[in-house]
Amino acid sequence: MVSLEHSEAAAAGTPRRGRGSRALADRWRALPVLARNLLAAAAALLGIFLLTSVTSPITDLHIASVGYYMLAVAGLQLLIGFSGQISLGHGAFMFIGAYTMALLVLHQPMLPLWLNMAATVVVSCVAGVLVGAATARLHGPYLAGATLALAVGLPSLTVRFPELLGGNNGLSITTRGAPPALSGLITNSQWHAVVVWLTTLIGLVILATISSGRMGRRMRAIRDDEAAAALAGIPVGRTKVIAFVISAGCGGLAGASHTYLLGTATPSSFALTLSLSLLAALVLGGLGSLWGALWGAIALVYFELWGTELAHSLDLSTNVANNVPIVLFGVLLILIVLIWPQGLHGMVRRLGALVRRRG
Amino acid sequence: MNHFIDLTLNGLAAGAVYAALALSLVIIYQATRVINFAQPALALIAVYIAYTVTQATGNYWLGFAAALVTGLVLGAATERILIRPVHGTSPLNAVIVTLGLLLVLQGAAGMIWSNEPHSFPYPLDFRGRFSPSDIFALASVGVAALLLFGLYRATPLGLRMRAAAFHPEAARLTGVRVGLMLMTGWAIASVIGALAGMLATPPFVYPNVLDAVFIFGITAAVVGGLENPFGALVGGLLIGVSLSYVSGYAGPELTTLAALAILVVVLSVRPDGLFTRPTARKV
Amino acid sequence: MATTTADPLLEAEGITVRFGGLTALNGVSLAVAPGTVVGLIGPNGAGKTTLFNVVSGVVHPQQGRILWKGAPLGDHRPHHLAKRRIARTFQGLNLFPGMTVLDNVIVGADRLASGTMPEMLTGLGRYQRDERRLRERAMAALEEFGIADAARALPGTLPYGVQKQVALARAVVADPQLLLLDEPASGLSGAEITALGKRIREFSEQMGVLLVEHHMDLVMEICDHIVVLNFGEVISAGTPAEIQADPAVTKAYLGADTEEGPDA
Amino acid sequence: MPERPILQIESLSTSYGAVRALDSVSMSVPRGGICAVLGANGAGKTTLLRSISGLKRVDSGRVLVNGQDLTRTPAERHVRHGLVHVPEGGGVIVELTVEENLHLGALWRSGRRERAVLLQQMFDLFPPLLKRRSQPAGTLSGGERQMLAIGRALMARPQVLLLDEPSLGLAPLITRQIMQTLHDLRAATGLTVVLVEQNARSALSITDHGFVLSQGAVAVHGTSDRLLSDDRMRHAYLGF
Repeated sequence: MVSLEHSEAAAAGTPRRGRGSRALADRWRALPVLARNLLAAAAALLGIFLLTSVTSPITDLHIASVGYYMLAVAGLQLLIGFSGQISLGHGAFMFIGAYTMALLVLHQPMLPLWLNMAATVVVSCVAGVLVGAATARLHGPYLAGATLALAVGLPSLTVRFPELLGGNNGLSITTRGAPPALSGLITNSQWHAVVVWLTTLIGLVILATISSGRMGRRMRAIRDDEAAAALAGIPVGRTKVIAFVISAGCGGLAGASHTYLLGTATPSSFALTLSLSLLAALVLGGLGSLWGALWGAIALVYFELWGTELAHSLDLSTNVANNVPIVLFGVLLILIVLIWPQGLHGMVRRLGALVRRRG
Repeated sequence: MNHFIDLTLNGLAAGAVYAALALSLVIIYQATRVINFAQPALALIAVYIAYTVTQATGNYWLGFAAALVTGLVLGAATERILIRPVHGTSPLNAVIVTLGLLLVLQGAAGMIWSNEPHSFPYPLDFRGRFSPSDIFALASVGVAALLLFGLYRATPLGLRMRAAAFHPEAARLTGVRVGLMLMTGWAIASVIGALAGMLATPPFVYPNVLDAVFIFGITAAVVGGLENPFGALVGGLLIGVSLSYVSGYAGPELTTLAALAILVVVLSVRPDGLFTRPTARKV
Repeated sequence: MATTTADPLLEAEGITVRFGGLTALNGVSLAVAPGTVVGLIGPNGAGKTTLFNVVSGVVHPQQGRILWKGAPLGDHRPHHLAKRRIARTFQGLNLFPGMTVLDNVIVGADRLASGTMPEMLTGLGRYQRDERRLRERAMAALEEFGIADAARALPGTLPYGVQKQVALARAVVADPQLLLLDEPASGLSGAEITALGKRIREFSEQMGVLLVEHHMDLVMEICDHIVVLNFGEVISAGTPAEIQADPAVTKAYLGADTEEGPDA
Repeated sequence: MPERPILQIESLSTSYGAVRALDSVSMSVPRGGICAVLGANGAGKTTLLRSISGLKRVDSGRVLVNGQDLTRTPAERHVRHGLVHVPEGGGVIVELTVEENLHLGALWRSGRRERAVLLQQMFDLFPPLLKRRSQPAGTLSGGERQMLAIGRALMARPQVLLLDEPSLGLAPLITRQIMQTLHDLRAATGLTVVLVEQNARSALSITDHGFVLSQGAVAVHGTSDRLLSDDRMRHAYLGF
């Protein structure tokens, strides 16, 4: 996987192994960060390909969903966990990405997928610049309030411009499956999962590179102490906007993947609940490490599923069954904060340390 | 011109509700530096209790009283059980806990009373221009604000509550039971939230009924300045009237965007809201 | 008010700052020359920190100007200081609690990196070289301060004296020409204060130092020049000996021998 | 029979995490005494006061006020037992007015009329506060704030007053005035004062007894005159 910790903690945590593997580890560490991240991403993509070749199409869909949620949550990690700006409206950028993707496919059907994705990134980054610049002077709860209004206000655009944005029903697109050349080799659902994860991993490589270097350090410095960061020569406002733009780009790309995967973009998918779920997934996974985004995204996708299944298997009334996932999620959030504030990532790390000590 | 007056009056009545919600948020923010995202859910449960009581007894006002009592109890319990353990930790923790509570309570409401809308009565006659119900909304919020102001400014309890909010440790050293005071603050805020819920819910009650109102309430609180109860009232009325004009002249689907626009414009000029005194930041 | 014969690095000319009706500084002037330590003393509320904030660009004065090497600093902001090679420490340390000691100091060295924004974002170009250089530089600073062992620790886990060293290391790692120290001795023990005094004298061989401090013994021992503020005005300036002999200072700050009624 | 000490501390220990902050500290202060707690920064002076007033949980040992065990009593109840702690910086609530701050000090027991009388006494004691009675305490100067902090503590009519570095950042002139007021109060009301000070020399010149803390334990104690005249001890612990 991509080196998701900033390099130092990862290096500190490297366990003692045999001489051969240590030499290998040293050579690995001597590689430039970008090369390391790219290699890890390639390995991860291969892993996804192998995994999806044994799973059912419906599981492929879930795996792909974990992918784009992870990208969105990882972008939010950069914004909240690293630069310390609490945004409650990140779903707005997914909304922008999803609709940009849908509109491009509908109105420019000849454009290749990668160009659509690139265009989506540009559009959502521009939105990120606007929002980031408008909110750079806000702090804490004021930023939270402003982004909350953004998440609620933006999807109502669809009702305002029904001809263009399809009103409450949203937009539907058809996406191509696996290229004909690969038809025997890869199923359509597998192709979708691999495309989504490729997008996600490209985003993650960039996020991991940023977070382990000078820019990530600048962000964490601003998060911890704005005044001291400024006096060290760090342009506070600009760095905050950059964090906003990058995380908006990730959100937009995640939204585009959503539309690509599901073939629809509807305003109800981007209601306030989405923004809050992303935030919840971030905290659930653990603040301050990109790995947290993975756990959070898995929780996001599978809690909904398991909750629904649980309700069905218990044969509850529809009123109760419909609300089981949301209540479960809420309870889990509260428990995590009260009992395990470091999130799932903290838990995993603690377990890892335990295993290593035994071994 | 007539239309304009209608819109203004309707806006004031709606604004009173936003002001009440904003006020409940500001009281809690001042006391514990937490934005209570669970406020709409606390109010929602209060409203459902009122619905049940009114159904059982046939008396609206019994339900109304039950809602206020529910608000009181829920607010106090939330502070004691969920907020106090995360007090003094990262502000994000409190945000997450209140969001979690929001999900739990909304889900629970759906489980108990179903996600389907039930009809919910207005307090008084709601027909016509500036109906008795509208007047009741403005008057009740006005009275609540006055009572609150009196409590905070002129009573020993109010002084204790302010001391506990501003400087908990110093307050403890003068004999103030800080935990109790913060709990009281949450309880009072939730009563006002419940009042807002009772005013905003009709004609139908369903689990998400207060979401939009809450967004406008939080917008009002932020626009007015989270540190200032007076700002919350002005912010609420301002948002109410502005959105009423937007809705009447440009179309109701634009109200949330208009609220966003107002928020952005106000905060870009005054990043801490209209009525927060700029303080020298610590360097 | 020249402190030495060398051209001053920093000059404040007639600085006046008002907060609402309160005049925090009234026509305050001072100068710091290279290789000297200038002390700024006075009771709390006399305006010392406000003057620091004016120099750092946090507060903009209503009147007066700040000159850096003879040229006025216009509408300067805090993050412009590092580039001009001015560093500052804080009364409250203001370390980054969520970052290791090494990362804290690396942030202080940020000015020395040369990578552009795209390079920082993509990991290409000078990204790798910058990282290595900043890290080596910061490690060297930590070793110089004798706290290299603490490099991987979070600041909050360290004794207060060590945290103060980290703050100093963060301030000087980027090789400033002027160092502003805000109460560096507060909270230190006697032996630590002696060591601090020696260190500040060492700094002054490479840079000018402007020092706000309550610890009179330290101030009198290491300063070449002292400026005394009271109620926002300079009531005295000169060498330590001159200050100690100045009756105005004795009366306002060190306390007169005769009892007087409250004049606050 | 000697009078029972008003404040008695018996082998008090406490820690922050794994770091021991106080190590079996014992001391007793007679009624009407003014005693100094001295020592380098980090020696545990502030922690001692916080442990006495209940702000800091103690691991073991006892705190007795007037013979009554207050070790596990929450901080907000200490004022009822006649002990008031003025923390470092005074703990003045800057958002409240001067008058509200003062009222707060007596809120726990007294009625409106009694508070008015006490309020007038405080204004007589600290005249600068009267001019500013309806201003927010945040607008006060450092010296006025310290007066307000002590005034608020006195509103509770305490028997024991714990003062944490009241001279911090004040001109020595102001400090002396405040100390003079405390001396007068002791003479008039039998007030007991425990004073934490960084500046040992000036603290010993105004107290009658001193306790020197070093690394969380009492290293030396004795009358102020004796501590001042013991050169070796002064060099070792007080640095002058």
